Amino acid sequence: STNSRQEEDVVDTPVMAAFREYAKELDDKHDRYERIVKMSRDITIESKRIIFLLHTIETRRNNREKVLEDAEKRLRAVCETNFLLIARELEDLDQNQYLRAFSPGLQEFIEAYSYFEYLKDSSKLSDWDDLQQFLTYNIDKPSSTKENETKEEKSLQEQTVAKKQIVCTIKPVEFILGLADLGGEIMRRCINSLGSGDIDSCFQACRTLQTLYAGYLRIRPVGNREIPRKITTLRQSTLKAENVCYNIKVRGGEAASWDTLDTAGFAMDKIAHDDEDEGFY
Amino acid sequence: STNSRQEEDVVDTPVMAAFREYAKELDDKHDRYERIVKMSRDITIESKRIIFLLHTIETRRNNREKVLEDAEKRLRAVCETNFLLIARELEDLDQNQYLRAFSPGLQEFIEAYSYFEYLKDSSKLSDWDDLQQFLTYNIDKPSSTKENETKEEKSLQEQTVAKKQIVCTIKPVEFILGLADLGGEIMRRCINSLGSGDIDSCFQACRTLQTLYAGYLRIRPVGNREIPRKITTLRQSTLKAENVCYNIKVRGGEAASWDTLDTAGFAMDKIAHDDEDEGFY
Amino acid sequence: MSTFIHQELFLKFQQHLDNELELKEKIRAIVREIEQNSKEAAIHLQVIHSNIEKVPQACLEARKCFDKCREGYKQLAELIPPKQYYKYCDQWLYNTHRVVFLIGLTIYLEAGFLVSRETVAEILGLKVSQSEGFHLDIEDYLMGILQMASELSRFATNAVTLGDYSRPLNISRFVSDLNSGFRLLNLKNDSLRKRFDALKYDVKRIEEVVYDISIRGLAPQVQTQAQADEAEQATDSTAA
Amino acid sequence: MSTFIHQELFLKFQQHLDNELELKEKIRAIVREIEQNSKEAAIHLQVIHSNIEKVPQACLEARKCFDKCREGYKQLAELIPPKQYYKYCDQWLYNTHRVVFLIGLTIYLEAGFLVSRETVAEILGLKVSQSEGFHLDIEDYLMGILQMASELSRFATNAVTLGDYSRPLNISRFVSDLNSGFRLLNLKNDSLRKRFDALKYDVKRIEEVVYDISIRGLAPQVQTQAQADEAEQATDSTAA
Amino acid sequence: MSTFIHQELFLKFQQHLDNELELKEKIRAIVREIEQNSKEAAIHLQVIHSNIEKVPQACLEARKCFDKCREGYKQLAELIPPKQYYKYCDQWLYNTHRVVFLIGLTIYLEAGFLVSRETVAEILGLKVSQSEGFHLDIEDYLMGILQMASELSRFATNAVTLGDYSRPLNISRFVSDLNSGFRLLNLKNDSLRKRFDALKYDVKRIEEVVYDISIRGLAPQVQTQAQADEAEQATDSTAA
Amino acid sequence: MSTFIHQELFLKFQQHLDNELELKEKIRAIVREIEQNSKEAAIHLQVIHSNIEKVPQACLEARKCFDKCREGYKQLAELIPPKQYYKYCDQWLYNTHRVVFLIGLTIYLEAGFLVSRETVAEILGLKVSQSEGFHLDIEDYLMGILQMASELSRFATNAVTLGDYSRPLNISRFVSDLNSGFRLLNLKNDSLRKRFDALKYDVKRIEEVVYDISIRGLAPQVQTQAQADEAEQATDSTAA
Amino acid sequence: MSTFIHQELFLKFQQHLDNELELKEKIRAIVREIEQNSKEAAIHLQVIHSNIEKVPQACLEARKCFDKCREGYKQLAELIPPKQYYKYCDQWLYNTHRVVFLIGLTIYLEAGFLVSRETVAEILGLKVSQSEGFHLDIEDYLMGILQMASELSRFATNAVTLGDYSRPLNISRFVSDLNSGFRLLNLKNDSLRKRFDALKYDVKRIEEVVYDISIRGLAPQVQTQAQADEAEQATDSTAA
Amino acid sequence: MSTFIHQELFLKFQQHLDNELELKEKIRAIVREIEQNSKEAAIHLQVIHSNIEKVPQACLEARKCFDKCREGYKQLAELIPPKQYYKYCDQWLYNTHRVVFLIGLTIYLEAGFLVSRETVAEILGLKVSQSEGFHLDIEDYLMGILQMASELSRFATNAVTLGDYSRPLNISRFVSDLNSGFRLLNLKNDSLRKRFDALKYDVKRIEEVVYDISIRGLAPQVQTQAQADEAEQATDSTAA
Ligand SMILES: [Mn+2]
Ligand SMILES: [Mn+2]
Repeated sequence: STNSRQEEDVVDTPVMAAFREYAKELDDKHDRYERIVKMSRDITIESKRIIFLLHTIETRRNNREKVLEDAEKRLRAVCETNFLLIARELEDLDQNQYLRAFSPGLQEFIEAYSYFEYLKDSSKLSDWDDLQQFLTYNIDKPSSTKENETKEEKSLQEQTVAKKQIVCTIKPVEFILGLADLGGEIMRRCINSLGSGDIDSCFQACRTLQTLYAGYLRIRPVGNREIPRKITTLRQSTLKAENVCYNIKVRGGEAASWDTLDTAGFAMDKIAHDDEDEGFY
Repeated sequence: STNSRQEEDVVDTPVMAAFREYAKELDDKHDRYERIVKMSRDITIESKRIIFLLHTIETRRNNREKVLEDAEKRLRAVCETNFLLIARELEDLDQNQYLRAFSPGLQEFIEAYSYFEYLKDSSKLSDWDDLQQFLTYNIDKPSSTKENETKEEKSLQEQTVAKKQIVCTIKPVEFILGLADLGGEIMRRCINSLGSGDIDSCFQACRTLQTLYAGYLRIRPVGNREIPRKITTLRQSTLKAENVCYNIKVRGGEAASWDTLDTAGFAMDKIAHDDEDEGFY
Repeated sequence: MSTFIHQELFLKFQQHLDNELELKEKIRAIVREIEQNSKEAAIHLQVIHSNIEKVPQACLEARKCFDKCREGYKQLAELIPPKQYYKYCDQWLYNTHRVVFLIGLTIYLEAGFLVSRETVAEILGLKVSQSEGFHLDIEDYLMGILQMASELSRFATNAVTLGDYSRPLNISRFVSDLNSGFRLLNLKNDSLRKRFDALKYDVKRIEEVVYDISIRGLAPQVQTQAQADEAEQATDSTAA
Repeated sequence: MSTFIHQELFLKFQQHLDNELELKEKIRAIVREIEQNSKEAAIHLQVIHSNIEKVPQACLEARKCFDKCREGYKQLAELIPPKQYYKYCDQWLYNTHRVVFLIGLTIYLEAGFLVSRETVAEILGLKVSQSEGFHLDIEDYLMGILQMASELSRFATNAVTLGDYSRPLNISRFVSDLNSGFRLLNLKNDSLRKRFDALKYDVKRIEEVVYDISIRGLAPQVQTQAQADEAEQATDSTAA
Repeated sequence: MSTFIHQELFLKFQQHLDNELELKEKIRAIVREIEQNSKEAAIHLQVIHSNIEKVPQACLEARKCFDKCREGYKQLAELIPPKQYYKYCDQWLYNTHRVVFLIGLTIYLEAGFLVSRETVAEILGLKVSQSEGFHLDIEDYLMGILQMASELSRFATNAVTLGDYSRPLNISRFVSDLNSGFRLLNLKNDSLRKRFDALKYDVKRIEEVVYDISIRGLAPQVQTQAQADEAEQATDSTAA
Repeated sequence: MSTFIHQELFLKFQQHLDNELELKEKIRAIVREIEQNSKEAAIHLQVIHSNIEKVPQACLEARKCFDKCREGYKQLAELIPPKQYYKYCDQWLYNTHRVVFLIGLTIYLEAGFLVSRETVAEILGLKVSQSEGFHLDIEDYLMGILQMASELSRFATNAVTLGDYSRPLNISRFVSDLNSGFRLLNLKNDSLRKRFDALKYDVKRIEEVVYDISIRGLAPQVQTQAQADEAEQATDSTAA
Repeated sequence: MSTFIHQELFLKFQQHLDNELELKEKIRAIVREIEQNSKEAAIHLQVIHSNIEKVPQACLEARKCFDKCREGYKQLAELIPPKQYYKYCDQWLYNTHRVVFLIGLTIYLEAGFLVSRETVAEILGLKVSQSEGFHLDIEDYLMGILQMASELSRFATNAVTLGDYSRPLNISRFVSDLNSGFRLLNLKNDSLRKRFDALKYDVKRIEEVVYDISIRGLAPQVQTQAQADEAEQATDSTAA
Repeated sequence: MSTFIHQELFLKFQQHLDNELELKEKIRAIVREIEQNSKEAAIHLQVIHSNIEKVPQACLEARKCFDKCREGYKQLAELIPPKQYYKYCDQWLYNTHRVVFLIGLTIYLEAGFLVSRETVAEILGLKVSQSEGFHLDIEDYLMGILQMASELSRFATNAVTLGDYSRPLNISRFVSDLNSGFRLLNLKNDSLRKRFDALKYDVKRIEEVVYDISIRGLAPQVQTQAQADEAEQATDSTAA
């Protein structure tokens, strides 16, 4: 979508000539922005699908290892293909310039990755610096996508042609925003675990949410309007998980009392064997 | 749209029986409301048309008497047919109950009537008490629209059967709101008169608007949110009319100066004869 | 200055507004008084959530408050010019809804049935039909009844806490009846409709309480619907 | 007016505006009629929460109402010019969702399975594909089905109260299936998405009921998933 | 997933959602192309404000752009399923208004009269009646015409600057006709109404220009309305 | 600039604006400090939801934070000119509400009763009456107390999860008392009113917890209201 | 109510609320009075737009109204506790801005210069510094002055209509001075800033009036800026 | 507490935020300084609306202010870490637009042509390309140029008042050229687009001024476009 077509018929003033240049520059920026938005959209979709896949883990289905393996492969693929494309677009540019274009995809990826770590029983959640290495690439030669660079730039690059590092930067704020969404997934995990009778997972999810929430309480988000909104959502997720555990407790307590009355031993038995069989629903 | 159809098949509790009655009462109210809304809509449309008709008055077309006569007839017809219908619906009821249903029509009528008076060069604008007499009707017998009245009501009415007065009340607030819209029409009149070269009408309109605006400035509209909004609009109409007069003055002044230079006597001549011929545009 | 528009018109209108304002302030004073009394009734009736034994006494106290409310409404009736009810009613309707709710609750606690519009009107000294004078509109009666349903859902929960398992069953039938009644109405998209939408949640909550009682075999007795209907009159005396 | 522009253009346009207004009012009248009939069906079907014996009769009555709705849709189909469905559909879709819900409920009560879009369309005299004429969009079908899930969660609770312990198990599998289906979708952030988010709570409530039944050994029989699937057809006759 | 619900339903629905997204993106791409072409026409036609001699050439160039727009509309017509015009039309109508304006301006410059809806439709390859296919609604035609009036008011001013005193008189009659036509309509409070309200100011500005010309005796000749009407066809050749 | 207006006026005004900006920035810095300390107290107190044994230690830590808050308020008191409290108070009141809530929670955890305004004021080094200096308005005290009620409703839930069935009963009586108190008030339609409306949900939620405990026979002992009142003083030591 | 919370707290708070309500109503009554008087002044001063001869008389009448306003402010000063000015000032500031505007206009009409804050304060019986008592903040003074600029732009237009071509020149210099003054300031994004943004339009409008007069040779005399400055003192007496 | 989530993460993040805040405050101080200088330039250049003779002197003064602005930008460039320009630029861009406008105006007044982006960048010590360092973006350059157009429209009006009839003609060609340039751009729906939409009104106003001059025969000479182009360079010296 350039304006090349008019060039022939209109007699140019110097102003017109300058503006034709400006038009090109603006179109370039805009096109790059749109390309990055599309790349980001692909990452969002794939990350959401990975999260969906991770939700299929169920103790009674014994599919944990298999699913985690699949998920890890797909997460690596996102880094090595999708983010690489963005890194190439951003080569030599200020990453902040197109931040809004790829921020949604990046946040969703952070959410997916940290949820993966959560389910993997990692001893420690990775932070932005840890994740950054996945999005740092060594490339052999200057990327071929940049064609309209000036001669000086070219010669500069020729000196470093052998090896070059390009990145797709993970800013701390992006990480914190993406991580906040992890709360929603853990809450969902808590509810789903209740459904499949995996009580331990429920309590684990609830504890993790409480810790996560306490962490976010520490933040004094000066000038950022999204963080407070996310904290509100996180609080609600925490309350929902607490409610699930509460329900297990009151109902579990009830079952115990029925148990002592020896009328529902059978039912308790079922709970104990939930891990092995298909459960009662 | 009553619920009579179900009555057969569902066994009624006393609560259900009572609610069937309530349903009827609510439907009656709602239906009456809808009928009045439709009546009001007719009045609005006819009033707008009368205003449109009144705007066709142009000095150079010499149609003033004819148009005023037509407009008066149609205004009377609105009173004697449309408002009578509403008055019948409201017979014996608190007029405030359905005020919102007929308020738009009433206000538009007030606007049309006062604009008619303005163009008729009335010495004095009628107020709500003056207009009220047009919407007061003597009817011979109880209106036939009310069928579900109780016996006591009937016997009461029989005593007064010979003559009865019914009304469609004009509340002062409604009048003031309708009158405020007159400002817009006079402003339009001012602009149109400029177009047709009727300078006197422009100045008359501007003076009237200034007086009207000064009048509204007197009002301390406690708890009414519409009046301040209308005053803002009225102020804008006044400023527009003032601008028209201003333009006449600066251009007129200019013409005069060209005139003394004897280069545009012809043009001035045209202005003087505007009343007779078709003008220059 | 134009001679067509006379400034007296606006002076006359301002006079009219001032008169209205004065009347409104008088109304406000009376309404505040009624409000105070209805609030007191509400406080007395709060006892249903903590101490069932004190309910009969609370009903008596509440009725005294309703008497005082009636006096207030009488003053309003005298103050409002004929056929101007709907011009000013916004000032007191919010409170009327609450009083209707409280009267409905009292009657339910005392006698176990739904108070009729006629009875509410009588207790408050209001007419039923607009043509007879200062009256109680059907919409306002219904708004109050819906508020009551919400309170009853809370009552059902707390009755269980206080060990009364028959009350929720009774409330469930009562509110379910009410719900069926409301479904007969064609409601416009107004505040009554919104309030009615909320009723669904009350019904659901009460049904869950009854469910909890049933599944644990805590219900006073297993009975058919027919037996339930018979038993209904008896229940209240047991519960109160 | 001079020769530049023919006044005719504007007369024609006014005609067009008037026609459109008239059309909208006609649509509104028909939609109100359909609404009334769907409401009646809803009232009949309320019986599921209080008296299971009357369910078959209620289904019959509801079907009569659907017949009347079909007449309404037929009138709409005749009224709306073929290519203008999407210009006016906002006026009736809200109600269509409710009718789909009620038909879905009726079929589930009668036969125990999820009504297909084809069947709903047939009952309402609509086409499935828009190329054939006045049709039922898949989004609107799903909106209705989601509404039904919400009613079924309430039904599960009340079935227990009424002593029917097999119904909740059946409902649970039904709603859980629906949930699994929706989880496969990439929904935009629209009304369907919002409605689906609400489904999760319905699922949870039903699961709690099943848990309560299981823990007390009230479930009709311990069965494997395979058995459950077999048992499914039988369930409804037992339950009704 | 069990036998209750066939997963197929959801796969089919996902397919439906994906298709719709794809369709929207295709539409967007075409609309962007049309937009680009209409913009180009607009740039060519700007010459009316600075150099009247180049107007005929500009009209020729603009017409080339309209041809390209027609190709775009043709693609849209092929893309949009026949009955779904109103489901997607918001995506292109904004631009259609501009194209109508530019065509109207071109025709006025070339021939001095108001382009008819039929002619616009023909130039863009659209149908006039929606029953025949992808069409141009009368509202959208009028929106474009109103935009043109605004440009003409600017043209009247600049024509004077460029020494053409007959053009404003011609424009004045043209726009005044348009105004009279619109005054006949009962418009709803929509975007067309807003645009029409703006027309009044265009009318006023043009009248002022005519006044200025008249007062100085710069008008080409004093003529009666009858003469004016006759003179009309001639004007354009003089002006160009 | 001419003789009409003296530039001096604007220089003086700029001076005024600069002073005010500086004051506001100083206030902001102090408020940020108080905020940080109150946040830390909040984090310490989060432990009530996961580990009841650590509560006494958390209260000690929280009190240290309150000491630091007091220092901040002291600085504010020195900074704000005496008559300008209400000009700037919006900058810190939001945070004051939180500190009041946290102090209220700490006192409740330590001693089981509602902290008084006097005590809060003392802990924060504020005056009770504004005539004495930098003070704590009663509205702001109550806003904090209402926030506490919300946290207590969460606490009641989690206490059950942690196996403490007596705590919810105690909280229930506490919050129910608060509710009764607020019901006495005629609140305007302001933020306090909104917060009070939220209290109703907290009360309901806590009552449901108590209900759940009761219906399952988990409550420590069945006791009459009279017994409950007696038992009250004892409860807290058990729970903490 | 139990031992947790002392009812006394709420009684005390209700007392506080009642006192505040009473105070606010008293303020409202006084403000209404001031408002009435300022309105009357405004109506008198409207004459500038239609009859320049009556201006001196209108100024006299306006001054009588300001005297009555002063009485109102005196009552306010007695009513408001010293430290609570900023708690209640929103109730009267809106009106204060109008009074300042009217005083500014009167002084400009009488004497041709910008009224100082000190003079306004004196006319209204207010202090200049808040430490001395009930005062007039500089922001509020400037808000009034900016309102005046808006009225002056209207006055410039109407003066031309009334045949006074020198007045607009004077107003132009006056408002342009004001504009230069405000340009020196770093305003925050508040109401004063918004009002100042509006001033730009007033300036532009007045400049256009002066332009219209100049291009038509209607300006009293062509003068250089230097001459203009000299002439300035003389102008006002001629104009008034 | 979960061991998966370590609180250090949040402490580290808070540390990061605090560092950023500190940097932002440093930036704010510098930006305020630049703002002050650009404001001063604006005040100097205001003279174009009242005294054309003083324009050359004003340009000299303005250039001194730009020098000071350059120092500010140099400090910014040193402060901002490499490749973090876009993280903080919101803090100064608003002001950059104004400086660009003022530089553009100065160059126009001095030399009569449109300042290039390169020249603006040079005057402010900025780079043109992002890869070279702290730079001036094309969007920001254009925003400033559009602001200038607005000021020029006011200048055209006031030039007439001051008796300079050739300046508006020059401005008209200048702004019309600019307008044609902007029409070549594909603007997104952002602030630049909004500002460009406003340009239309500036163009229209300037055209009307030229019209007023033309119709009154006040234009310095009737000239063809070709002559006009030649005459352009000469004009400025005449006007200044
Ligand atoms: Mn998520
Ligand atoms: Mn009107």
